[in-house]
Amino acid sequence: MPDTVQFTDTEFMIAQGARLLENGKTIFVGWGIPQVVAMLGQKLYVPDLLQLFEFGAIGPQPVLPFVRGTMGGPQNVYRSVQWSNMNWAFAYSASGYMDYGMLGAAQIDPYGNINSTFLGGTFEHPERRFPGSGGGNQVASHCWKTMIVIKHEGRRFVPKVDFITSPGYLTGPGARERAGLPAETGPHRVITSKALFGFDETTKRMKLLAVLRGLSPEEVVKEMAFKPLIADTVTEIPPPTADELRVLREEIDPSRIIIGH
Amino acid sequence: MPDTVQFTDTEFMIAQGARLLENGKTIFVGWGIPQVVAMLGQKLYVPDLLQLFEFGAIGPQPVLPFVRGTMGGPQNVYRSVQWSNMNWAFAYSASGYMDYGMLGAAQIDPYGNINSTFLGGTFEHPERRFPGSGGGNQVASHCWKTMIVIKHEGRRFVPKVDFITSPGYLTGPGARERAGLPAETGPHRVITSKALFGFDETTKRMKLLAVLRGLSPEEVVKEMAFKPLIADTVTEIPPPTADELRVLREEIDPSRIIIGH
Amino acid sequence: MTRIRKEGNVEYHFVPPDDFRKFVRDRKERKPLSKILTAREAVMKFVTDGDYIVYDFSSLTRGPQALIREVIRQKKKDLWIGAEFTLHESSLLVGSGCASRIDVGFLGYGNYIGQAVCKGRVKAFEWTNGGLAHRLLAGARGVPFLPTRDLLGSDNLAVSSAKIIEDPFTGSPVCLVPALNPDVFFLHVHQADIYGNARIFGTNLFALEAAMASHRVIVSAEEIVETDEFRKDPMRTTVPYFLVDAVVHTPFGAYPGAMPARYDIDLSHVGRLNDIDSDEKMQTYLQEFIYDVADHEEFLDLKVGARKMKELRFKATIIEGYR
Amino acid sequence: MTRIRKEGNVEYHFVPPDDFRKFVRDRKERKPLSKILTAREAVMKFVTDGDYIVYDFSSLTRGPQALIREVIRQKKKDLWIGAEFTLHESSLLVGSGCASRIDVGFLGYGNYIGQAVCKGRVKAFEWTNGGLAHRLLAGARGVPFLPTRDLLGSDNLAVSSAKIIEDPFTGSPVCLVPALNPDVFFLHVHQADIYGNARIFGTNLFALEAAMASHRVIVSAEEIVETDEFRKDPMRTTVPYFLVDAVVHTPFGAYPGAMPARYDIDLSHVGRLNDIDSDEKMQTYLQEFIYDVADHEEFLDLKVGARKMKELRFKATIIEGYR
Repeated sequence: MPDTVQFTDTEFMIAQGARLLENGKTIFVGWGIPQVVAMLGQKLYVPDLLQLFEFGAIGPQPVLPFVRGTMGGPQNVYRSVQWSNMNWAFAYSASGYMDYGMLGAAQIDPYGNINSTFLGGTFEHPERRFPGSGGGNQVASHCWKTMIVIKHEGRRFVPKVDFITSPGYLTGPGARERAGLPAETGPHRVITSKALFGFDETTKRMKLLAVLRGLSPEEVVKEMAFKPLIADTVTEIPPPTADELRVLREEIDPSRIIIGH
Repeated sequence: MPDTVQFTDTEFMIAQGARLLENGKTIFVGWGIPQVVAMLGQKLYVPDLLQLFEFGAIGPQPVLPFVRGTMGGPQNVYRSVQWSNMNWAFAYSASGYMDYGMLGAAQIDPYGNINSTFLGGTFEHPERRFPGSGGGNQVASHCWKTMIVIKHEGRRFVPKVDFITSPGYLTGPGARERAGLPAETGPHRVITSKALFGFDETTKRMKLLAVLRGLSPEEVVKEMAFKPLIADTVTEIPPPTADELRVLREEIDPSRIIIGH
Repeated sequence: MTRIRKEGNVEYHFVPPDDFRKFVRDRKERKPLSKILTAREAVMKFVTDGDYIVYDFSSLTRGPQALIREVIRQKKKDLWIGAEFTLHESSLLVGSGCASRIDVGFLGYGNYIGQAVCKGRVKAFEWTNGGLAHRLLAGARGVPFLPTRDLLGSDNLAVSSAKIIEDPFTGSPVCLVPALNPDVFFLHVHQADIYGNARIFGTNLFALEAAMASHRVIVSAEEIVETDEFRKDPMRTTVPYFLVDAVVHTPFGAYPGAMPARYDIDLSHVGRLNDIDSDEKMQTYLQEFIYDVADHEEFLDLKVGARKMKELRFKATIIEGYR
Repeated sequence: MTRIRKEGNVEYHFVPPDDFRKFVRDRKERKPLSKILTAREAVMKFVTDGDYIVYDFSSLTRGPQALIREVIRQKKKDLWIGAEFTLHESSLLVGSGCASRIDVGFLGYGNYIGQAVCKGRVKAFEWTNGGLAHRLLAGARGVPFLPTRDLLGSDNLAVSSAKIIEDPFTGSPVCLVPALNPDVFFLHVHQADIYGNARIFGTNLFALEAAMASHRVIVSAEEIVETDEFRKDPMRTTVPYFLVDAVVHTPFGAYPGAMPARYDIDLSHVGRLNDIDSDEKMQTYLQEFIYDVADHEEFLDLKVGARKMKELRFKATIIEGYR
């Protein structure tokens, strides 16, 4: 029975993400897990996904296996349709050519605002400091639909993030537009190790759409520090398929640097 | 005797211009006569002059003879150090890398303001219409020292140009800076078919520096519609040398498209 | 409101960044589908009366001359030209009655076009070459304007719609030019694939800027090559496929201009263009070289000929750098 | 004054465009003179305590790692880093006491650098990768700022010095980031000539922008080639010679990172860097790999070795696109 197959949280997030990609669309890919999501998706589901990286690789067909630390290296940018630079990469997203963006996050709030800068204390004297925006702010600002991949740990889902590194819906409906951000953009999906969230059309608040098969909505929601909305029908997400796991473990990440053990 | 050699007005302007170029400096070259000036200079006097063209050729070593109409063509951009585009070309000048700019003009005033847009009537209903700025406005705005090559015809030297296409010193000392143009830039020399002008340090008004051998300052000035300042010592400019004429006529422009007959 | 020290106050073509973005979202194809069309089909499909058009390089070098002739053949009306570095294109487009407004740039070359302005046949606005290049870069970068340190102090400002504000970082006046998002961009390239990946060898004016900034991009190409050619050498890609709407295979598409490393300029035909100084001569030219032929291929057969094409190819001996 | 809706109010590095222009006029060499220096000479001559520095790409791919080690060896002080896309560079520069301020970008990779911020060892400002790229483009274009449609609505604004104004064309809020004109830019390239013409194969972050925008540009190059190589293929030139102040011939200059198509990343050495999570480990690393060797060549002999270099070269089998 496939459900008895063991898989890691990360493997599930990646598989979920890969299934959500749309063929023949463009995606601005952030560092780390999003890279692997795009690779798995391109391999199994969306051959005509156009990946774009902030360091100027447009449409690469990355060489597998994925080697950690080669963002920008020959394997990662292999067979791109264009090699360019960062200002051009962000021009593509700013002028509307990027359908999706995919980012990680340390912390997220009900409006999909992302913190990847610091936790606890103040900006000047934080308790924990992360790398900051990188290009995440641009991705979350410019792309039509931003997807966020985040571990389903309660402390990561907070009523108010310590710092808005990359904008979600800010304080609610209309706030992005009032801030001057491009119209009709914003967070689209939050992909966790237990569930999938969207955002309510009207309130722009995070809404539980689906849970990993075997979990209940209550189990998923209880550990979050804010209560998300719950869809009328919460669907079930199948665990990683044998195919997904084989490609992930054998072709993409055989040394399990990203997917873990 | 070399002085009895016949030469055209254009040949004299070109030879004069070529002698004024500075080796090991950079020059933003406008269309037409300035191109030929730079070629002659590079051939005879300033081998390490770096030419830059608005269409993105940086440091070409043009193929001779000069063929009319190939601005941007293979002869014109031959062996550049970089091929780029217009936004980058103007970035080089805007950020201060262009020592000189060289432009033609239809009309000029005592402050070196250039008109290449129209003569007579109004902007909407001109009597004669010229091509307009091209990149001249940028060259005259950005380059440290602008040199203007213009036929010595009275009607071209007017107290006030019909239209400021490319800025000289505008209304006088400090006006460029007040307008927001880069500091310490402006017209440097006006090269005509009879004389050479500079600009007075204090008043920023055009000043006669030198005349073609055989002419008097009075002869040169009398046909101008404004009275330029006259340098304490007006020097003499030798006519085109045999070498200059040979290179111009045999190597650069054998069909005499630019230099005329 | 931002305090504006001075501003031009004439018509200008401006599409708010959000509107352009929505067009890109909804109407630009990201799938690698074949976009091969004839010039006739491409111009019919993507050029509409009233459109704002731009093109890269000039009638003498790598200009999209076949596409421009097709626009004239189809008698498009009321076009607005972004004439950066333009030579004969503006004369032909105005002389044929296709264009009624020109953003200058460089108005054009030859005896006809200046007279057309004097006669009020066409309305001119003065943005300068650099101003148009900056405007396209703003359009490509998805921002409403770019600041520049030119146009300042000149009379172009009053007959464009640039604005001068105080730079909030230094307090000095700085010029803002609005983004330009043309309706259509014509680009003639050395090589393209069927999806629209395109590359130019040599310099360009604003090829990538205009391709990103324009609603529709029509590429005409001397050669159609495999996509692999692009993926093997991605630094050479000028424009990636998802910016492009139509690919027209157009050998000798820059004629009578030169295509660097492919064929030389036809100076005798250019002489014909230069000689046009009256409406009569203009109409004669248009009739003979554009209206009287069905398309670019017939033009090459009847008006250029294999011998002339061979001669022009023969002269294009400088290939260094163009591959 | 231009009305500002919102602005950050922390220190930022800003050189008024006119001041940068004067530096370029007076102190940048246009003559093609040999600029070959050793890394030691170049860093001694062109890097001063307190300088603002930027570098292209990362410690894992085509970063100027030999130059950064030389900066550390010379114990420069109070540097301000423009950390766009930075990985281990910031840890080493902060851990060695060289850097005291970081414009983030991406703060860096590994366990050390976040702790350094928490301990107040280094002051961070948040511009984001895109913000720094835009700032360098402004610096290169000789304008005081560029507008962007990001940073808006986020908390980065308060801890940078971006400003929000109303766009005078649309009335919407738009973010302005000030130009960045660094003191020094380090760039590691595949090939350079002795005058400073330089080319990269592959993508880059902001190579040309930063070279134009920086007061001093130090290029380290895997190979020194004839100027003819550039003139024969001018489309491949990343940076022309007159922007460059020093050329350092530096084979394996990106080590332990990869140089695409030349050598692969040394993952074991990178592991050493990743393991640094305390000042003790930092000092041990710095002592062993930087202070204890006289220069990059001694580093290669004593700390890398011919066998390892051969192995890393062996692994760099993807050359398509990199020539």
